[in-house]
Amino acid sequence: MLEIGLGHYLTVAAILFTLGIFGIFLNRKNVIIILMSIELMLLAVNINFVAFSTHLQDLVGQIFAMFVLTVAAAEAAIGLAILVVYFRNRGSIEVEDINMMKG
Amino acid sequence: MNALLAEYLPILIFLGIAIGLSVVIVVASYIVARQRPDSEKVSAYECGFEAFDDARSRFDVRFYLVAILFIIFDLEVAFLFPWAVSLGDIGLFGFWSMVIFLGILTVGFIYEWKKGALEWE
Amino acid sequence: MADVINFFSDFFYNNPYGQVAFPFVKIFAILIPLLLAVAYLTYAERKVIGAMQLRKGPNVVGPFGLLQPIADAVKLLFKETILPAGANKIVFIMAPMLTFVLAMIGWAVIPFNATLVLADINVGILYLFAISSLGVYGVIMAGWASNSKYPFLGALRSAAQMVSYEVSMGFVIISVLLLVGSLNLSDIVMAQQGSYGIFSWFWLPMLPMFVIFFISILAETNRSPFDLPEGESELVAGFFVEYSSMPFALFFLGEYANMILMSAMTAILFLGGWLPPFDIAPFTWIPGPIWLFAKIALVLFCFLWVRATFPRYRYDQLMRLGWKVFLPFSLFWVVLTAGVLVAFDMVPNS
Amino acid sequence: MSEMNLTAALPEIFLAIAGMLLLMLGVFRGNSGTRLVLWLTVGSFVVVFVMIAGMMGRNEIAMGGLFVADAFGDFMKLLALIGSAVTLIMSIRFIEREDMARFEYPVLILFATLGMLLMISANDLLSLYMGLELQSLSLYVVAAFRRDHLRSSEAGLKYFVLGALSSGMLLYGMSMIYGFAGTTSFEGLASLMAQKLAAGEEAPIGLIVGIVFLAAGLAFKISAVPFHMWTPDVYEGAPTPVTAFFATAPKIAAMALIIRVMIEPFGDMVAQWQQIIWFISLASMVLGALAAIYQTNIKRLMAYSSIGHIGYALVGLAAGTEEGVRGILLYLTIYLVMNLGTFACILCMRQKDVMVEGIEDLKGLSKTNPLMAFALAAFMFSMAGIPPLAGFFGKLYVFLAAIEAGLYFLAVFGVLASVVGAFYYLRIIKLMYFDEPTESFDRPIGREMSLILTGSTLVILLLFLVLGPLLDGTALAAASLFEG
Amino acid sequence: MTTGWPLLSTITFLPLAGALIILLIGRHDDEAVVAKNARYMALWTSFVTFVVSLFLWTEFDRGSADFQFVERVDWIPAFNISYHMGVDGISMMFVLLSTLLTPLCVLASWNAIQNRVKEYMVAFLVLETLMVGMFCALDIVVFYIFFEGVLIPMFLIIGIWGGGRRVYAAFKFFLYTLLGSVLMLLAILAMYFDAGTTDIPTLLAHNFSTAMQTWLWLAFFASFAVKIPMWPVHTWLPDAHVEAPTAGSVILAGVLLKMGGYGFLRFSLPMMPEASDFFAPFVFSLSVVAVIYTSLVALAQEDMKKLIAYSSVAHMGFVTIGIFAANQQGIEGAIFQMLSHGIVSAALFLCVGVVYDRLHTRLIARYDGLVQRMPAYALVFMLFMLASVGLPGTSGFVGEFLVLVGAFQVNTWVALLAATGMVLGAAYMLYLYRRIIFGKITKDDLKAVLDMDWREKAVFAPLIVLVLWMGIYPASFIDVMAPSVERLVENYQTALANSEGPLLAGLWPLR
Repeated sequence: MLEIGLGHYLTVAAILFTLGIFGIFLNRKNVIIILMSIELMLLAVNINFVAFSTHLQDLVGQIFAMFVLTVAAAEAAIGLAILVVYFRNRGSIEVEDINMMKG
Repeated sequence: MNALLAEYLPILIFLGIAIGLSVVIVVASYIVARQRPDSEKVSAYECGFEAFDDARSRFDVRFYLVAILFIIFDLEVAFLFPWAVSLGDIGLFGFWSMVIFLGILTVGFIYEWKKGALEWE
Repeated sequence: MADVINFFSDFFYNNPYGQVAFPFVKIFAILIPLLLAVAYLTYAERKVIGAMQLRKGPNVVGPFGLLQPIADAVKLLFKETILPAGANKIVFIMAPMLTFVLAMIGWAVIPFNATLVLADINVGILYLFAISSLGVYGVIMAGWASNSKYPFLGALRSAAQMVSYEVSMGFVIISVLLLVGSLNLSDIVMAQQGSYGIFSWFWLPMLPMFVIFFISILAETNRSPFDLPEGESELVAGFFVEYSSMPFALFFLGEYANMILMSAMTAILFLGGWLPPFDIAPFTWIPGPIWLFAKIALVLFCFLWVRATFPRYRYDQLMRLGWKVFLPFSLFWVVLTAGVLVAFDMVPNS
Repeated sequence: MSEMNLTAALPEIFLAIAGMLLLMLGVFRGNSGTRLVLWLTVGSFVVVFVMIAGMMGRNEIAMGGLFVADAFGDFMKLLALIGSAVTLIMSIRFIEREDMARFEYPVLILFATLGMLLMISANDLLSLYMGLELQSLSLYVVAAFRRDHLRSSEAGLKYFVLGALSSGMLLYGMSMIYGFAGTTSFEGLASLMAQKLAAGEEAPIGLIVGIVFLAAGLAFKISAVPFHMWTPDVYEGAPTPVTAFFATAPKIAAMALIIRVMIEPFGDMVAQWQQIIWFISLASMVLGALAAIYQTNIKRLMAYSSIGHIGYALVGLAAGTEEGVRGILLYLTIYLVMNLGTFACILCMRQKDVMVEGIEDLKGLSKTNPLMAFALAAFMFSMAGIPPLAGFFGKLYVFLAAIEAGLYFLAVFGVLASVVGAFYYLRIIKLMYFDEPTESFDRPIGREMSLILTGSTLVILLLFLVLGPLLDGTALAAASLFEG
Repeated sequence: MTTGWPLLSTITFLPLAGALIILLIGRHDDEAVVAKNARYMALWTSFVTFVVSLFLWTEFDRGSADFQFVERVDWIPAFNISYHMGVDGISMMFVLLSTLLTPLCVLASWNAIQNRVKEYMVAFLVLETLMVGMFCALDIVVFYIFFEGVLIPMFLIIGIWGGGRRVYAAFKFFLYTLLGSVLMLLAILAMYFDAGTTDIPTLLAHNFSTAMQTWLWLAFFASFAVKIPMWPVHTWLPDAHVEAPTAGSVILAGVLLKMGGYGFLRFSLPMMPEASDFFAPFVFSLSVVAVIYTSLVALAQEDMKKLIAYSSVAHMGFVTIGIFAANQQGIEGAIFQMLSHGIVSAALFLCVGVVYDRLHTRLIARYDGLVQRMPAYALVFMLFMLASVGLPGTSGFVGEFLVLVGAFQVNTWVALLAATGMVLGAAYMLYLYRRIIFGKITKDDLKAVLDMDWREKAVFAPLIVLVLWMGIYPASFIDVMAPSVERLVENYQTALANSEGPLLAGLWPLR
C-alpha cells in the first residue's frame, strides 16, 4: 500500500502554491479569482507547515498554521472590502478593467 | 495503516454510503418519474411573472459584512478550542493571555457595533 | 441470546470478512433508524402542532395516519425532477445531496453509550461543529444554482443567519469544553456524571448557555421562529423554491435529520447524553441509548412546541439577537467560566 | 528564553493600548473627533519615541524569544516613528479638505506603525510574519482610504493583491525554512547555520529555496526590482499623504526586516544570499534611474525614485558587513528626511483648491514661491547625491561598504545609475528654476507644512555638521546586530 | 601654524557668510532695492575676501614645500575623516586666482544681470566658497565635497541666467562632470580602504600597489579629464561657455577648469606615480589631439565665446602635457599656464561680455571695425589676445614655453606637435581679432556703441597688471611653487625608481 509521506505533502503543497501563483498572473477574468488564488497559496503553505510539524514532531508549525489562518481571514476580509469599494467606483471587477494607472 | 486513519475510516465509509444513498434517491426518482420538461416549467419562479433579469444581481453589502465578521469570530472560536481544552496546563498565564486577546477582540467588537455594522434595516 | 451475541462478536472481531463488514453493519444500524426517525419526525410535527392547535393532524393513511410519511415519500418519488433552464445543473443537484449527506455523517461520532459509537475520535465535538458549519454550503449552492431571485435572496438570508448563530454556538461549546477539558464526546458525557444525577448535568450550571444553545440551534436549522429564509409571505419557500421531487425531499430529509442531530448535540452537551437522570435502580435498568433517545425526543418536542407557540421574528430582530445579545453574552460567559475555574483551581486535567 | 520580560516591549505595548483607546475614543466621538484623535496619535508616537530613545543601547530578548530589542531595532524604530508622525501631521489639511477626515485614518496609521515596530523587533519568523501582516493589512486599507475615488480604490486593490502575493511567497519561504531547519527562531537558525558552517556542510537545498522565497517576499515589501510593479501605481493612486507615508515609514521597517533576517539568522550564509541581494540592488538602481525619466506625474516619479533609493540602500546589505549595515542606516535616515520634505512640497501643490500632481505644474516655482522651490531643489540635489547635501553622505557610506566588501562592479554600476538618476532630479530643478511660471500654487501652505519643510531642508543642508554623532549612533546600532 | 587665526577657513567661508546676509537682507518689496543691496553686498564680500586672501601671498613661506596655514578639526572620527585645510605652493595661487576673479565677476555682472540678482549673487558667493575650499582641502573627502558641490551653483548659474540653449548646456555640464566624478568617488573610497585614511598628506606618502594604482588613476582621470577638459570629453565646455552668462564663463574658464589640472597634480601624479608614468603617453596623445584638433575647430567658429572656449581646450592640452611630462619645467609650466589661462581667458570672456552687453550678440560676423568706436577696448582686447597666443612679455608665453621645454625632455614629438598647436592658436586668435576690431564699420548699430566705462576698465585693470607682471617677472610666481613642485618631482622619480615599473611600462606599445 502506498505510504503517504512528507514528500507527498510537500509536492501537493508546491502544486497548490504554483496553481495559486498562476491563478494570480494568468487569470484574465475576475478579481475574485485572484483572491481565491491567494487563499490557495496560503493553504498550500499551511499544508507545508502542518506536514513539517508532524514530520519534525514539533508543534511550532501547527501554531504557525493557526496564525496563518487568522491572517488569511483578515486578509480575505480586507481584500473583499477593498474589492467592494472598487466595484462601487468602477462598476466592474474584471481584471482588464483595472487600468486607470499604467506605466 | 496507522491508528489515526483507522479511527476515521468508519467516517469515510459512512460518507461513502451517505453519498451513495443520496445519489440513489435522486436517480431513482429521475428514472421512476416521468420527465416532461417544457419552457414554462423550467423557467425561474417569480410569482407568475416572467423573470426580467439575471437573478445574480447586486445584493446588500451587509451580507458581506456578516460573512467577514463571521470569519473573524469563527477563527477566534478556533483559537478558543485548544485553549479551553488545555487551560489546565497553561494555567493563569494562559488564562490572562486569552483574556487580553478577547479584550482586543472586544475592542473591535465595540467598534463595529458603534459603527453600525450590526444594524439591519 | 448470549450465543447470538457471542457469534456476532466472534464474527465481527475475529473473522477478517467480519472486520470489514462490521463498520457497514454499524452504519446501517445508525442510518436506517435515523431515516425512520426523520420520517416520523415529520409525522410527529404535524401531530403535535395539530394537537396544540386542537386539530387532529394526519389520520387517514394507516392507523392514526402512521403511514402518512411513507405516502409522502412515495408521492415525491414519482414527481418530475424539474431542472430550471437558467440553473447551473450540477450544482443544483449537488446542493440537496450535500445537505443530506452532511446531516447523515454527523451521526458517525455520536456516542450512544460508553462503548457504542461508530468513530470515537478525540475531536468529536470539533467534527460535529464543522459538519454543522458546512451545512451553509448546501443552502448557498442551492440559492446560487437556481438562478432565480427568491432562492437567491433566501439563500443569502439563510446563510447569514446560520453563520451568525454559529458564532455564539461556538462560544457555548467552548464554555462546556472548559468544564470538560476534552474534545471527545464520550468524555463530555462522562464529565456530567455526578452524584446529583440530573442536577450535575451541564444544563444547570450553564443554564444561560443552555438557553442560548437551544435558541441558536433553532436558528441554525432555520426553524421557527427563525424560519425567515423560507418565510412564505416574503420569499415563497426560500432557497428551495425551484426544487421538486426527490431533490426537494433530500433537502427536507436533511433539514429534519439536522434537527435531530442538533438535538443529539444538545443532549450530549447539556443533558448528560446517555446517562440516566439518577444513578439509582429503576433508572439504571434502562440502557443508555434509550435515555439518549428520550432526551433527543424531548428537545425535538421543544422544537415543535416553539414552532406552535411563537410568531416569526423579523430579520433585523433575528440578526440583532444573534450579534448583539448572544455573542457578547456568550463571550462574557466564556471568560467568566474560565475565570471562575482558574480562580478556584477547578480546571479539569490540571 | 521563556521569560516574558514585558518591559522590553513596553513601547509597543503602550502603542497598542493607545491604539485601542484611540479607536474607542474615535468611535464614540464620531468623525468630529478626527483632529483630536490625530493629534493624540502623534502624541503617542512622541511618547513611544521618547521611551525608545530613553532605552537606546539595550539588548534584550522578550516574549519567550519572539521579540528582540537591540540598538539596531531601536534606531530603525525611531526612524519609522518620525516618518509616521510627520506624515500624519502633513496629512491634517489634506484629509480635511479632501473629505477623508475619518478618525480611522490616524488609527490605521498607528496600527501600521505598531506593526512596523513589531517587525523591526522580530526575532522569530512567526513574530516577523505577524508584525508584517499587521502593518500590511493597515496599509492596504489606507491606500484605498478615499472610498469614493476610483484611483485610490484601484491603488488599494493592486497593493492588496500584490501584497498578499508577496505574503504568500514569504510564508512559503518560511515554511521551507521551518521544515528544513526545524526551527523558526532566529537564534536557532543562526546556531544551526553556524554548525553547518563549522562542519563544512552545505545548507540543504530546501533551506536555500526557503531563503530565496523569503527574500523575494521581503523584496516586494521594499519594492525592489523585480518585485516593484505595484509601487508606481500605488504611489500614484493612493491619497498623497498616504503615499508620503508609504514612501517613508514602511520602507524603513521593511528594510530593517530584510537586514535583520539576512544578517541575524542567515549571516553565515552570506554566500548564498549575497548574489540575490546583489542582483536586486543593481536592478533597482538601474530601473529606478531609467524608468523615472519618462514620468510626468510627480508621485509616480517619486515611486521610481524610491525604488532607486532602495537599490542604493541594498548595496550596503549586499556587502553583508557591519559597515554595510551602518551605511544603510545612515542612508535610510537621510532618505527619510528627503522624502518627508519632498512630499511636504508635493502636498503643497495645489492650484485653485485642487491638488495637482504633474511635474509640469512645478514650472517657475522659484518665482512664485522661492522658499519652497529652494527646499525642493535642495531635496532633489540631495537625492541625486550631490555634496555637501545629506544625500551624498548616504551614498558615500553604502558605497564605502561595497568597496570594502570588494563589490566593485556593483559600486561602479551604482554610481553610474546615480548619474542617470541625477538627470530626472535635475529636470525638476530645471522646471522650477529655468522655466517661466504658469500658475502659482495656493498660499498659505499652513504652519505645520512650513515647519516640516524648514526642518527637513535644514537637516538636508546641514547634516554634514552633525555627521560624526549620527555615524556613531549608526555604528552602535549596526554593531548590535552583529554581536549576537 | 596649526594655531592662530584660521586664515583658510576665513577665506573659504567668508563668501558664504556674505551669501547668508544677502539672503537675510533681501526681504524688500522693491525688486530694484533688493538687487542693488545684493550687488553691493556681493562686491564687498568678495573684495574683502580677496584682501584677506592677500595675506596668504604675504605670509606664505616661500622656502617650504610643506602645507602651510594648516587647520585640522575632527569631523567624522568613525572614519578618520577630518576637516583638514592647508595650502602649499601649488594650491596657494589657485586660491588667490579664485578670490581675485570673483569680485571681477560680480563687477562684470553689475548691469548684465537684471533679473533675480539676489539669487545670482548668492550663487556666485557660494561658488567662491566651494572653489576656495576645494583648493585648500587636505582631506580627500572634504576635497570631493567641495569639488562636487561646485556643480550646484554652476548648474543654476548656467541654467537660470544663461542664453538660449541654457537648459541643454546646464544639463550637459552637470551630467558630464558628475559622471566623471562619481568614479573618482569610488576611487577615493578604495584609497581609504587601502591606506586607512582620507588625509591627503598621509595619502601622498602612501604606496599603492601597481595594479591598484592603475585603476585608481583611471577613475581619477575620468573625473579630471572631464573637468579640465580633455579631448574627447570636452564637448560640454563649448556649450556651457556659450550659454553661460559672461561671469559664469569667466569663472568656468578661470577657475573650474583648473580643478582638473589641480587634481592631476595633487592626486594622480604623486599618489599614483607608476600609473601616471604608464599612462603618460596616453595623456600626451589625447593632449596633442586636443591642441591641434580644437585649434582647428576654433578656427571655424562663428561665435566668439565658442571660439574662446575651444581655445581653452587647446590651452588645457598644454597643461596636461606639462603635468605628465613630470619634470620641474613641465609642471611649473603647467601651473603657470593654468594661472595665466585663468586670467587671460577670464579676461577674454569679459571682453566678449563687454560687446555682448552692448549688442546682445556674440556672432563674429555681427562685428567689425570696433577700433574706431572703442579704442580702449581694442587695446585691452589686443593685450589679452596676444597673451593668449603666447607673446613673450605676457603671461601666456612663460607657461607655454616652460611646458614645451618640459615636454621636449620627455618626448620630442609631443613638443613638436604642441608647438604646431601654438601656431594654430595664434592663427585663430588673430583672425578673430582682425574680424571684429579692424575694418570698416558697416553695421548701423555699431556706429553708436560707446567705449568702456570706468567700471569695465576697473575690471580689466588688475588683470592687465597681472598679465604683464607674470609675463615680465615670472620668478615671483615660480618661486612660490618651486619647492612644492620640486618635492613632487623628486617623490615621483623616487617612486618610479623603486617600482617594478618596467614590467608595466613594457606593455605600452609606444615605448
